[in-house]
Amino acid sequence: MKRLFIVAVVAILVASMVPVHSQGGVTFNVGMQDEPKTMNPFQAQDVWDWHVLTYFYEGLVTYRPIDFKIVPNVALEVPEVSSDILDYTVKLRDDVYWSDGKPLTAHDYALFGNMVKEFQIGRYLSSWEFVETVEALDDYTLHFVLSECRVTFIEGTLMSLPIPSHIWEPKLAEFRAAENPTKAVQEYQPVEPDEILSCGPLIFMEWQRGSYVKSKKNPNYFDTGRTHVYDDGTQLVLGPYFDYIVYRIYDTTDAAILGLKKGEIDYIWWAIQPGYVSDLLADPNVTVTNNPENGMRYMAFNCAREPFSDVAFRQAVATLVDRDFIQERVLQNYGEALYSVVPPGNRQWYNTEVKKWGYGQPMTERVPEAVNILKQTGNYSWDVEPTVEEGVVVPGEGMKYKGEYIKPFVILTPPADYDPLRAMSGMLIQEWLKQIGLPVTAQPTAFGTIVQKAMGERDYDMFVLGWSLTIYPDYLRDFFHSSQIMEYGYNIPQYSNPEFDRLADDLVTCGPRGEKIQAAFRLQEYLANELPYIPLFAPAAVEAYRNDHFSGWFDELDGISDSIVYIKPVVTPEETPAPAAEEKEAEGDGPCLGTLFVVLAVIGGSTVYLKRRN
Amino acid sequence: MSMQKYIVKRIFQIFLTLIIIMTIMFILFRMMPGDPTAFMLDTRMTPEHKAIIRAQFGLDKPIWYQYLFYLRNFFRGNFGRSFYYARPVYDLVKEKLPATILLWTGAYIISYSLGITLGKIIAWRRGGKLEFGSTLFGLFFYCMPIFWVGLIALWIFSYKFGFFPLGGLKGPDVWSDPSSGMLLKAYDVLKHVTLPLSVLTLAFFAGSMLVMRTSMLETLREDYIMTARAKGLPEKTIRDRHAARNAMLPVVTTFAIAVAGSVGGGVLTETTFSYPGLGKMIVDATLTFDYPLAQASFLFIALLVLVANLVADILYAYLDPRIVY
Amino acid sequence: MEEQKPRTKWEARIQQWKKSWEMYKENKIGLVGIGLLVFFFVFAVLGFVMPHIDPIYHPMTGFDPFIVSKSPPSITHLLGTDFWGRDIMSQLMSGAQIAFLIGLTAAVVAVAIGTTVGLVSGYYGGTTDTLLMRTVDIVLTLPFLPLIIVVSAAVGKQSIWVLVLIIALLSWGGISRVIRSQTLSLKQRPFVEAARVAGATDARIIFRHIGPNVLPLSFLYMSFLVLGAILTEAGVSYLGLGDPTRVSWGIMLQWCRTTGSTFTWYWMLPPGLCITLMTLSFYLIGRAVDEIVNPRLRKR
Amino acid sequence: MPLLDVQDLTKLFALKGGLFQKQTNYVHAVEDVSFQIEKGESFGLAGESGCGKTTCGKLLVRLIDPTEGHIYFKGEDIAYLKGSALKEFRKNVQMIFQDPYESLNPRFSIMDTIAEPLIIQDIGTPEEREELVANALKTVDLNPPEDFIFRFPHELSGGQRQRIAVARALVINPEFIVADEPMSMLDVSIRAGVMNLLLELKERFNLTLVFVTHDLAVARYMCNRVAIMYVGKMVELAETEELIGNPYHPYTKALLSAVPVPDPKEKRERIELRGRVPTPINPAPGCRFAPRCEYAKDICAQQDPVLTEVESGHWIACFQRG
Repeated sequence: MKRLFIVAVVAILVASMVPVHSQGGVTFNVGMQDEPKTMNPFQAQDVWDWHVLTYFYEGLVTYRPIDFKIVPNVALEVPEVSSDILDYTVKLRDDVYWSDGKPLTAHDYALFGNMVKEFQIGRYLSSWEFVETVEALDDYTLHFVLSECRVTFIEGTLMSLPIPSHIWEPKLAEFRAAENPTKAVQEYQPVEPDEILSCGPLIFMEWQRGSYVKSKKNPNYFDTGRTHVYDDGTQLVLGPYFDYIVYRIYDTTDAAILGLKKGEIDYIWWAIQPGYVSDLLADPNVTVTNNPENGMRYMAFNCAREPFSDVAFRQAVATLVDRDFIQERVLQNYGEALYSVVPPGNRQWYNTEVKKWGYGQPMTERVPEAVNILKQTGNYSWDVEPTVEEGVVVPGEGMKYKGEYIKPFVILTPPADYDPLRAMSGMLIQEWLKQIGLPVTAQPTAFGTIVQKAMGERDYDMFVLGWSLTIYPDYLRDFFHSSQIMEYGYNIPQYSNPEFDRLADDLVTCGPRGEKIQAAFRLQEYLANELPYIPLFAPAAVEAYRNDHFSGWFDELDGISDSIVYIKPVVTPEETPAPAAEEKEAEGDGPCLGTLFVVLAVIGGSTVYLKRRN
Repeated sequence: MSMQKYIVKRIFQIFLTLIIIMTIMFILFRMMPGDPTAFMLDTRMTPEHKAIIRAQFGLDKPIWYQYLFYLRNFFRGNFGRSFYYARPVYDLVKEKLPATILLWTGAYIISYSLGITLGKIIAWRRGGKLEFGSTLFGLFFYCMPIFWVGLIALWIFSYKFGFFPLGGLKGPDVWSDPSSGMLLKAYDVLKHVTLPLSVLTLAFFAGSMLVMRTSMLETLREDYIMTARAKGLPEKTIRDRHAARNAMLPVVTTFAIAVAGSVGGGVLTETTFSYPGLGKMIVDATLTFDYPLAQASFLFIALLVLVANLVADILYAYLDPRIVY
Repeated sequence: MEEQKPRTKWEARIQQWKKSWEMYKENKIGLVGIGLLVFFFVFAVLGFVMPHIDPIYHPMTGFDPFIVSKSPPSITHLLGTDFWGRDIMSQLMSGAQIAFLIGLTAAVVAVAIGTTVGLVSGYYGGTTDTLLMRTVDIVLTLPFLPLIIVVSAAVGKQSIWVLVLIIALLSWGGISRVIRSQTLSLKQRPFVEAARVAGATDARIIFRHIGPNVLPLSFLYMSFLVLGAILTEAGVSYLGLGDPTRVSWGIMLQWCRTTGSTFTWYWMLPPGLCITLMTLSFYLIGRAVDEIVNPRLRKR
Repeated sequence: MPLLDVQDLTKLFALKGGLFQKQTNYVHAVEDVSFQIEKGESFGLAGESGCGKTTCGKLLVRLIDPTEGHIYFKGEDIAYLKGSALKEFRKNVQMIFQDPYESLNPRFSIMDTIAEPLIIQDIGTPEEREELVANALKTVDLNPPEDFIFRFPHELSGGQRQRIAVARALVINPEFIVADEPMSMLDVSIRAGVMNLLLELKERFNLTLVFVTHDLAVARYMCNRVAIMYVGKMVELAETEELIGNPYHPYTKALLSAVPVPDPKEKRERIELRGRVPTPINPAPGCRFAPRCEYAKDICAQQDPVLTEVESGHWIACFQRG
């Protein structure tokens, strides 16, 4: 027995020393934290799916990188929109082809829109529900008739993806015949390269479930070489400049970080925790970037319950929540204290002038101010009023609202594993609110439970969650419009203000951008004063890449991932040994011999062992 | 009762236990307050659209209907569709099961052989340095949190020395190359599995070693050992043929009990090493509220445990000819 | 060795304890275990004292005003600080408290359930026995950690007591089997019959006569259960299903991981080492007790 | 009125069958046993091991429940008592067990052990109980009581333990005691001491003693009357001297021939029993002894002999004489 083990251990150790060969051509390796779930664009929902799929489809119009200006893509130009025009015709380029050589046509876009509407694909419906009809007048002309002109016509509908109609059309009959057509569409699982066509910069090659996905450069990509010129003189020239991209799965950030340092991957495609930064900075081959995310973390009140329904109460709480402390300590300055619902990273839309409760004040000033706000209403009283004595806050006791003691209430926070920052913030807020005598506890709760209680049952006092946001802040309407007060509606705090509603409705209809920005600013002011949400912080996307393999990364809102099709290899392809086949053969021998050795050793060892036994 | 009859009876018991576990699972998961649609939140999705999605997953049906549906599907070998992957759970389990079996059974076989061998030796040479050393070594790993050992191992062997890959089961370089032969692929898997397998083995072997030691010490007091010695048989023969074989019985018994408790080590190991097995899948599925997937992975883990129990019982009968069923 | 004859009940008990201790003292491994345990106990008690010396030593809210991010060992922070500038040593002390709390509570509850089930099952026999033992069979084949993961997620609330309860409810199976077989042999013993002749009720026989006689065995299993509970809590917390409002060693490792500090040695090594040593101490104690309770294991 | 009047006492033990086995088998441990015991009497139950004598003794103290029959204690049927009535009855009876190493709870101090009946019957305050326990210890010649009261059984010798067992039996002043071979596990040297103690106490407290033994010599020394049992049945019952001097039943004769005789001059024929002891599981009808009886007739295999009084006070169950 023992001999067998020694042989096996030696064999494994020897095997581990044998190098693995690499493939010819320039490969860009990215690390992903989870595998893609599907290659079906109707089902694809998480970021890992889209990290792969996003390079296969080209919208009619698109945001250009960095400043998010809307530019034409497959469409020849961006249509002018106005709230009183409901009929639009869009002309398409005629030089775009699918990876199987078939041309990309207006039918491919129309089919997508019509399928979304016919099969009720929930995640795309909001971009298509106001579209009465969409049809291809000819191969390169699309015609839309709208029931109402919304901003999402351009920043949603026209950014929708095309699907190869010669692949999908023959399947329609089968989908329609299914018991549940919507499900049938979503359950279709393409896995082979001839089912997953691309008209974008990359072409799908293979998918080894649980391990990696591989795509290659599209040699016929219509947009290669496109140049964006910016006001500050920088230029971006569209690639891609690598031959292959391999999406490798690393379940933990630790493994990915090590992979990056070892050179297994060139880029970790998710925001890493700031704790890794100091370690990474020590490695000269690794660069760490820090960009604002278009997202926000907030604490919501249940405005249908007392005393949370009281604006003064919410203002007092906002005064007590030391967002500077959160930024400095909890976020370690990776991220920004937030006072408006629109994050500062979304520069065009962010109102810098909103009221910043308690900004820059120490706790010894915040407490008296909060007490002051509350006392002005005449509704609040204390058994022991909170005071500040010799620079130390003496917490209040027995706080009353309208003559009755405030009942203990709970802040639901996500668990540490989901987001340690929010869990930590919740705990700090609990301590701060206790300073004025509020009987509050922070309760870490499973994410699903919070959503169910907050969005479904509306059974909560306060909770801490977050949103990932869009560039156009139409969410200002969704989150706070009184029409969204319903089960699973988005107005979770149940905030209701007719004036706000009117202004918010205005925000989502088509019109000149300047007017819309003004409306968004007004809405942000309303929210900063009435505080259905207390915005806590805007997180940062801290990312890391290897600077010795590819260069040309650029920063923008939400991180550097848009750079992928713009980055250039640092080592030119000529420098790597060219004849790939030869090298493969030479290196291929090593592992084969190693394996052979292992097998022989194991067989030999077992024979010796068995002989001994007998 | 004949052996076959016994096995049939045990399989029936396994089946019954599974149904009970399934029912518990169902109740548990329906009690779970989370809503799978929560993970498809999209700032631009309206409540009506969410309702459509809920209906698609059958979440709008009454609970008894969902239960019957669930049982019916189970008997048809259909475990439903994963919310998160939107694929049949059966396919997902089928993908992950071989990896898990490779890792877990590998670790059990190696650690138990190692434990039994060492236990035998240290009991035979009681009080030696080997006993002290291996007991201390084994106990340390036995008491260490396995994920912590895993992280340290990952750091030293994968990162510092680069002996092994950092995670996963298949390396893209080998598997994406059509010219890679079977041997090369096998070798690649071996490289990936070595580190998690070693960590799991280290965590497991102390248990079997100590039980073997105790049981061996007891066996060595039996009269037939004295008889064997009196006959002048060689020491090794007495140790291996006479004592060890009998001393192995309690090890097998404790294996049956320990296996249910020790799969946790497997789950944590898989998670630490990003090993694409059932253990990692159950953690991921639970954290994403993927009811069908978490249920199925749990059921399959339970099934693995039950089968391991059955194997232990059969092994017991094989080792102890006195047992008549 | 004829010792003083005890004159009161308490003297008698103390004498019994002393004798057991004499026996225990012979066992070197057991002494190491006790030593470690005492160390952790003192450590845990210190944890209550530290925040009163200086609030920066509060494990949860002790943000050092001068240290804003993780820092290696220094004079004020002997083991360094965590990501948010809190003292790691104080957190380890708090972790020791939690480990004792979880380990002992879960073990006591599990031992209580297991012993009671074993006693009742063994004493009454018949259908009760069959039902209980089939339940035990199922409990024993439930994969432990996966079920805890699933259950604690199902419960939704992440509280340490929920975790303790789940651990306890899933780990009594083994004990009840052992206690049942002991009870089966004990209930045949004439002292039980003698009690019955005197009119003792079933409850009295179970809890006064049989119970105390199986107790050493229960204690033995308890030490292994404590070990299991501590390791389980660490694992569950590490996976992110623990209670983040209390600083346990598992939560420390979870913080260490989720803030991206896995390879920060002064933060990552101590909690793991503490878990190892504390579980080891319980294991060693259990082993020592085992050698005393099972005379078969004593040295030749 | 006799203190104890036993009528047709029967105890069957069900044997566990398989789950799907319809028929249940019974062990006929004690079957249709009847006898009376007068107050102050010392009554012996004798027979080979497995004959049901211990079961019978346990039935008398209601340690186990009878299947059929009646036990009249002072005229009251106690065979089927339950709850508080049974507890009340337990004040009057005690049992002393065979093995003093097993009959004392190793976790109980001597105080706990002896005081237990008092606690259960709720007699006296804790102080009074300590007094009673000390007295009981004195009664069984364990002096001074303080040396013993807080010790544990494993610190005592076998003889001392059996005395403790006796003390426990006596502490609530029972009217009758069943002693189940209390000497068999003791060294021969201390047996006499315990026997004499029992006899002495019986006289002193006017106890009624049921003495279960396999040893007729012991029975002769201890008992006024002896009943012989064979495979659950009572075969002969008489005054001790009468039974030994003038046995009627073939089984008794065989049994007596095996008893060593103190006087070597007295010659006695040794009767060898042939054949197997019949199993008590679902026994065949007829006399249980018939298969081994050299006098067996046809009727013996068909009909059960009834215990009949053949001479004054001498009962046998045999067709030879009956």
